[in-house]
Amino acid sequence: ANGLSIESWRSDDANIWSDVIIPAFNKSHPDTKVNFAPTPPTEYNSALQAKLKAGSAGDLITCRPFDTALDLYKDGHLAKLNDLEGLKQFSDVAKSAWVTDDGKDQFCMPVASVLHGFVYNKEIFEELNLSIPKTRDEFFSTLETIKTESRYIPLAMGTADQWEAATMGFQNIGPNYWKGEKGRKALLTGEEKLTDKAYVDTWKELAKWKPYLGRGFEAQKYSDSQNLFTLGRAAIYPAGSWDIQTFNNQADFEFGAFPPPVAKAGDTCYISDHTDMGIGINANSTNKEAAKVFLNWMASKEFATLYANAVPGFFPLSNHQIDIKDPVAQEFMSWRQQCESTIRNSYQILSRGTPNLENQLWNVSAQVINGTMTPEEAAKETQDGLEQWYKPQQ
Amino acid sequence: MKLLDRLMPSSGIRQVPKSVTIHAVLLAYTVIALFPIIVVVINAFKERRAIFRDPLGLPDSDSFTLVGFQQVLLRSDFGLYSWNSLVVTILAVGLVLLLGAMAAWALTEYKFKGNLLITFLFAMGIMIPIRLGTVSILSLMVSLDLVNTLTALVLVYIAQGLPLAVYILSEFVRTIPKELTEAARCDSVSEYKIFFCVILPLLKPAMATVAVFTMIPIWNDLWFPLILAPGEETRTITLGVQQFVGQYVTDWNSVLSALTLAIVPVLILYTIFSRQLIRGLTSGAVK
Amino acid sequence: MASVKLNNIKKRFGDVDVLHGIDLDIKDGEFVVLIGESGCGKSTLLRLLSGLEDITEGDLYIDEERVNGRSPAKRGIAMVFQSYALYPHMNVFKNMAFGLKISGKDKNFVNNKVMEAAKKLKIDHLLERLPRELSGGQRQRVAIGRAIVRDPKVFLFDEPLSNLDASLRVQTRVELGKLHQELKATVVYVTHDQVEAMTLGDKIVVMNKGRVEQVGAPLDLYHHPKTQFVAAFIGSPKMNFLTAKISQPDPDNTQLVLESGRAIHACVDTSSLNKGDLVQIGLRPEHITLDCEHNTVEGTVTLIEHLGELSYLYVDIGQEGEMVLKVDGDNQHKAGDKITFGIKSNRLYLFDHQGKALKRVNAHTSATITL
Amino acid sequence: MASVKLNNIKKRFGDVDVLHGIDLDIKDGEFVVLIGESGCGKSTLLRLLSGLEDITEGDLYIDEERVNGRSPAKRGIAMVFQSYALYPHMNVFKNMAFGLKISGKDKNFVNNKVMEAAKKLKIDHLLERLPRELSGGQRQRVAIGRAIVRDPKVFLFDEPLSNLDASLRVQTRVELGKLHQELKATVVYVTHDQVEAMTLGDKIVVMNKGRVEQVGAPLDLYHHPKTQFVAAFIGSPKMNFLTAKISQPDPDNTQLVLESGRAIHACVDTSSLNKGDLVQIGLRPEHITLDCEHNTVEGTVTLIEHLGELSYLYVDIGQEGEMVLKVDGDNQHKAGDKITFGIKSNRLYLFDHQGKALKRVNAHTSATITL
Amino acid sequence: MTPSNQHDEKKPFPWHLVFFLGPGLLIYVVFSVYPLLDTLVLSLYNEQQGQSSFVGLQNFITLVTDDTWSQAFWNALGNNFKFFAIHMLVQNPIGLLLAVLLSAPKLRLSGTYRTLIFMPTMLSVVIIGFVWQLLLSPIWGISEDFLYNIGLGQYFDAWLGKEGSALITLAFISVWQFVGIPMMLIYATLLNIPDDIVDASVVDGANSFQTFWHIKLPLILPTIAMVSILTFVANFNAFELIYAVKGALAGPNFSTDLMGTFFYRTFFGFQLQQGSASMGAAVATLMFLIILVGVMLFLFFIQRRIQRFQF
Ligand SMILES: Nc1ncnc2c1ncn2[C@@H]1O[C@H](COP(=O)(O)OP(=O)(O)OP(=O)(O)O)[C@@H](O)[C@H]1O
Ligand SMILES: Nc1ncnc2c1ncn2[C@@H]1O[C@H](COP(=O)(O)OP(=O)(O)OP(=O)(O)O)[C@@H](O)[C@H]1O
Ligand SMILES: [Mg+2]
Ligand SMILES: [Mg+2]
Repeated sequence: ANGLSIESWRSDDANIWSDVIIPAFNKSHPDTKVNFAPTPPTEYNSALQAKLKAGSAGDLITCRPFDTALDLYKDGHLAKLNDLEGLKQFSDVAKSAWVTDDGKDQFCMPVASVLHGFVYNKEIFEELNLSIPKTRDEFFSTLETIKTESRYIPLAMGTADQWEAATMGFQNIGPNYWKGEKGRKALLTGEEKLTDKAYVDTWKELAKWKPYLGRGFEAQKYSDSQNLFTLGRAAIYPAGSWDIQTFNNQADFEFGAFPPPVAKAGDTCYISDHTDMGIGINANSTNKEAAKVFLNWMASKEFATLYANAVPGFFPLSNHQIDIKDPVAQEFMSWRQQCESTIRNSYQILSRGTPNLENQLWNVSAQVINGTMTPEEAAKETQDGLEQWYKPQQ
Repeated sequence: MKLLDRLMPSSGIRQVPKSVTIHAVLLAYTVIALFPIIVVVINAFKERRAIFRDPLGLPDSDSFTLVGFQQVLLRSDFGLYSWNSLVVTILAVGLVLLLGAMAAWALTEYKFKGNLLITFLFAMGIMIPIRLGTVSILSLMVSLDLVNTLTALVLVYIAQGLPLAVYILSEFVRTIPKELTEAARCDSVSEYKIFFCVILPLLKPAMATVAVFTMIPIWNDLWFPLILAPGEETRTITLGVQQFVGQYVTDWNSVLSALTLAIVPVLILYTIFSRQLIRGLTSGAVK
Repeated sequence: MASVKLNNIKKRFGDVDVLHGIDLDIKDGEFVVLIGESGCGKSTLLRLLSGLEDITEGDLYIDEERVNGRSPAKRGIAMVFQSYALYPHMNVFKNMAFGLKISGKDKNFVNNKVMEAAKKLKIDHLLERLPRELSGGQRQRVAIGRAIVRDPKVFLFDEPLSNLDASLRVQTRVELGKLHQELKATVVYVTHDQVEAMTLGDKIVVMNKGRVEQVGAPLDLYHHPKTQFVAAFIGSPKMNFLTAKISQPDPDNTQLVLESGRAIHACVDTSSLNKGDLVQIGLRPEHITLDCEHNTVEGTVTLIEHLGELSYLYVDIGQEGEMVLKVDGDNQHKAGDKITFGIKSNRLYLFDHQGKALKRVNAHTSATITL
Repeated sequence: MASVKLNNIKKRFGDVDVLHGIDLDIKDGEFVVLIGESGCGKSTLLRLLSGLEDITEGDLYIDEERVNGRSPAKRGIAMVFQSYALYPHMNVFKNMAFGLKISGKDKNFVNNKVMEAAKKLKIDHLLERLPRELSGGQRQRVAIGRAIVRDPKVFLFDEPLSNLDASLRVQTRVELGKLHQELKATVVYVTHDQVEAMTLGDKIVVMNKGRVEQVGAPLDLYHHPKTQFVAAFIGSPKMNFLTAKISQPDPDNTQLVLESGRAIHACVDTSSLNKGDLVQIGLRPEHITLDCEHNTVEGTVTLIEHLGELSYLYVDIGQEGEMVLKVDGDNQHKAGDKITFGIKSNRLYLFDHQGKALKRVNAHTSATITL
Repeated sequence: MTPSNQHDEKKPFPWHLVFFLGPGLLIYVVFSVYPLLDTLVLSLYNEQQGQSSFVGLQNFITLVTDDTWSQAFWNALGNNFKFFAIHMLVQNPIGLLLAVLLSAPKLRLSGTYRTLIFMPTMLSVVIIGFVWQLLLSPIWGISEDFLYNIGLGQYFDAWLGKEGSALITLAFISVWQFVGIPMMLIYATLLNIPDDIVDASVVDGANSFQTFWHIKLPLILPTIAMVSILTFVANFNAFELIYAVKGALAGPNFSTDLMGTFFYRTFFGFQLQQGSASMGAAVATLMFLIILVGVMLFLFFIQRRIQRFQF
């Protein structure tokens, strides 16, 4: 068969693939028919797993970072990519999310990462005469001002979808507490525990968000948060860089972004720059050669430029120098220079056992914000969970 | 008393309050049942800001817009999805009815070894959701090379719908007077013709009942389309809407329009069957 | 048309013996009526004949051929059910034509056949109607029509009139009788109703608990019941029974004494019995006279039913219970009246303790009514 | 017990007039039977009396009180339905006790009442059974028992026997008659069956298409039907009707001519009619003699039905159609025989073109059978 | 047929049975029975990295004893019973009430009511879930305004988001959707009660309520029993609504987790959690057993005592 089919959870990007990326690829490779077949993110893992088991999955598989993909590789669903030409375009850090624990085998090629930070409504800030908060104190006084001096919701976030609390909350502001990669690695080696001050403090800050959230935030879903912000009813939005695209489409006001505030002015800042997306080849694909050709093309500067500008907020991981036109995306991108990058701390290895740390983080972070759990309890619960199965932490 | 009677020659008047109460309660519940659906439909025709400003207001000249529907029809192949759903649903329901009626007939009319076992086997199917066997089903479909075909869906839906169909139809077959088949047998009618010319036409009302009860879960199923036929060409409307909603979750015009569009075919199918449904129910099947 | 012969036919459902060995000869063209109480096995026997049920033991011959295992379709029979069993979704024409069509008959042939039968049954104007649009009597005729068109050798009827109301029943009964005369078909006809049995049957088979109690021509059964069961079954109102003791057995003039002590003479041969043996006196309501003679009994009228030209008197005769008398329509008795009535010695029946009829001597067998 | 008076009662269902103004007086303790063809409004009338249906127009008095709008419970009536309408989930005792319990009667009182009624109806051994464990006749008695315990002023029966088989029907009919004599209750009784009507009713109301056709004592209706409808309705087999033309109107000896040209004399006053007017001759099967006199008619026997003590002859008399004759049981005629029979001038009825009976002169009204 | 009747004609092979039963049975066995059995068998194995080994009942023991698993399991089971209880206490009584009202004699428009009230049952959870989230959303404020207008404004809360109320709210949404089914089934049974019986009780002096309580209710008990079983089976299989509204993690804090969502997470995994086919199969097997035991208990204790009545 001459066709290639791509499994992905990026259903939002379907149009971009079909209208921009695939035609670009076909310009140089007119014979290969490529089909982008996304599944919504919530069903992606289960559907993909079922399809792989049954042998009905596509030729190219979009990889979640770390263990989810690693397990697929271990189960023999992903092909080894060690000798793929295009991999040379990526740094080891970028590739680290998709290598085996011993560092020998590469099974997915990095595609993009996402950054966290806060997006704000410039018009509201102007109206209230606010400036961008640099420190936590400034951040909370800004929130307080918005709350007392206007009818806007200071912070657009809900806990109904749980992951919002963990990803846009905990993983967003946390790196400043646990010092990015340093803290993350220490957790892996067992030197630090989740009950340590850095983590408890992260949750403490999250707990302090509660008064600034909208009414009924417990039932507020991710899309509600987005809507609150784009409809101009909320001033600040704890964001993932991928939101830029949605906001560009829907907000009729100008918005900007700032990185998670630090404790004191001048402190080193840490940002979550998460290697979110890779792509690999289905081990059972009947069209591996074409798949490799496609991957190599995806490692090219042409793809990186196309992709970064078509989907602002997804930042290419390859070493090519590219221009990003979107101002907000540029802003996000610029933090890479100012701050230290790290990835989400629960992704590598730590979510390998039962109970699952990532799921636990979702649950406890939401509860901490809801006020149904104290930061200490949250820390203890997650730490207990880890200790149940993770040797270095026992 | 006498005076009263004379004043109210038709004593029906006195029963009016009772029927008023009944209508009031039914009307109230009807409103509860329809309100959410109506909210969806009216807001599908409103601008995004109007949806938020006045969610219960009817669209007026300012807020009226069809942009949602345009988006839906432009960005997803609703026609194809509907067609797929229709094909799958009609084929599956039709075959469930036919095969179910045949099995129900055989199980109730003929005594043979294994009758009880098979009846029991079907009864179990009512209790266990077929979804628990998803992985095996999927690998089966792969080995049959049926993945991403509507055939796969149809087959699974038949397996899913048969147990209840056999159960309900068996009850119905029992209510058909034995004399009818005996008369036919005396008339030298073959067993096949007895079933197709005599029994099947008599099962019509029951079939409508089964059709509705089988159709609802099939039409609305998300699971198997997702697993067995997620491809663009074989996507069903429910899956299409679900993905559309997932994709454009913040674009409420489009979402509400998609939902509205998804309601329409169900309503059409239901109105076709509803009269038969109540006839089937009242002729004594599901007691 | 064909003869039917049953040779010691038995039927068992699981452990239950329903028919205990039925022997029966039905001649070509004969109209045989099966009667008996509910549950005595009439329908079962019919179903064995039709082949809808398997025969447990014994041989069944239709037209001299043994047909035991043969399927209903191949026996050349047609059956009319109590409920008519019309196909509710087919109109009258299709109902009648169904069997013929199925057997692949030529369309013209089918049409002609159906039209002919429909005309005969006067339902040719109803051919387009569905069964539910027909009255009971019309449905009944369609059911018969469906049987006729197939030219069966034997017609089987299972209580075909019992769903009709009284007046329609009478009318349809008459039509059935005429139809049989016309078709000269062999008919086996099950009924509960003794009037039907008496009026339609060339031969009546009285069944009792899975056995044949008596076979005979209608009037034969009326006049010469072999058992008390048959005597009670044939005749309306039912024969009255009184328990009596033989005070003097005799070959032609037995002397009996009722429980009340009253003596009765009977022209019955009781020479096989002994003095003191208990017997049942059987006495038809129409054979009791109000002009007192000898052999009289007294009683009190408890109820009188006027039917127009005649009336029924219900008379309490004390210890022996109640008797029914059929009397003239202008009889003026009232409830509470004391009356005396006579029993003609040559009009009464005696049954021994097994219910067997004792031989009557000089019995009055003509049916003249002797009111 | 109570009297019931209906004063120009009308009933309309939507646009359909079902009852066109019924006047009726029912005396205390009277047993009134409503008969008439299916759909003539019998059940509707009963339901108006019971209060289950509203009266459209007119007045209904029970015991002199106007009860038009009153609820069924407060009318002091009890109704026995054709289907018995026993509560299938209650045993016999509970079925009978339900009405009393509902009205909050003392437990002991209820028990006594039910036991008493059950004994009277001989169902006291069945009290624990559920309706479906009862035979038809037993169900029937439970239904009656349920009515009795409530000591109603008026009993309403809607075809209570029509679901029973023939022999049980006769038996239950007799019991009903006795029960009425015992309870002396006012009863309104609907039936199709004229034997029931004749035997049970003190008074029979013949209804026809929502109107009362004639009210009278049973024998009165038999002997003096006011209309052809009533004449045809009462008597079994049905009265024979022949169309004739008046050749000589006369106050007491009318001369008629049949279509076949045969002349007939009738002792009927036809002075109001003219020569040449068409009339219907009515002739009961039991009033036709086979000993030829004057006034004879010839015909061919088409069918003979033997019922034991008597037989029915069906005779084709040519143009005028078919007549039924009730003859002696030992009559030896066969189908195909030509016979001649006589019509007694004083035994026949004449009906004018509206179906009204013409006055008979010297009519023989006693019910002696003249075979 | 007895052996003595040797010359009886032989019964042919029952080809018609094969014809009537064959196709349905084949499809059913291949695509339902076999996969399900396969799943049940799988629950006795441990599957890791493509290797599977027989472990007997170990998976079940883990499921009910091991802390990490059992907490989730018992929580889901408990929630499921709550979910079921709400359906029994709310859905079926409302269904009954509506059915009784609909079957009132000579009621005009009853067909229209029936059709309209049945409508939500026809809609997919995608629609239902979305609509109710919108209606109950504090952001949109429809419910809040409504409660405010009838003077109950202070009772409004983000019901779907609170641990204490989320499950109940979802149960009510489910009730709203499926009330049509008990209504239809009970309505049909009520129509089958002969008018005569109701008339008889009216003549016996019973008022509407007494007639309902003493006559109609006992007669529709078998249907209510059947509806209960259907509700039980459906509730213990419930998945879609929770999944559509709350996702597979069934938040907040698993307060809306049902056996169905628990099974889904276990079997297919979620986010970073890997699915385990064998543990999933164990959950499925337990679900099946619970349903089976429930149905059996029901048949044994309740159904036996309820009689069906022929009218
Ligand atoms: N399939 C069967 N299994 C067991 N017993 C049966 C079966 N069919 C009939 N019987 C029994 O056989 C006996 C005779 O039944 P049958 O129907 O022949 O009676 P019947 O004379 O036709 O009665 P009726 O006049 O009520 O129709 C009854 O006791 C009945 O219970
Ligand atoms: N609820 C109703 N609505 C409209 N028409 C009705 C209604 N009830 C009865 N009728 C009509 O009224 C007429 C009389 O009906 P009714 O039941 O009183 O007849 P009936 O004399 O009892 O007949 P049957 O002997 O068949 O029981 C019939 O034509 C019937 O169709
Ligand atoms: Mg029978
Ligand atoms: Mg009636």
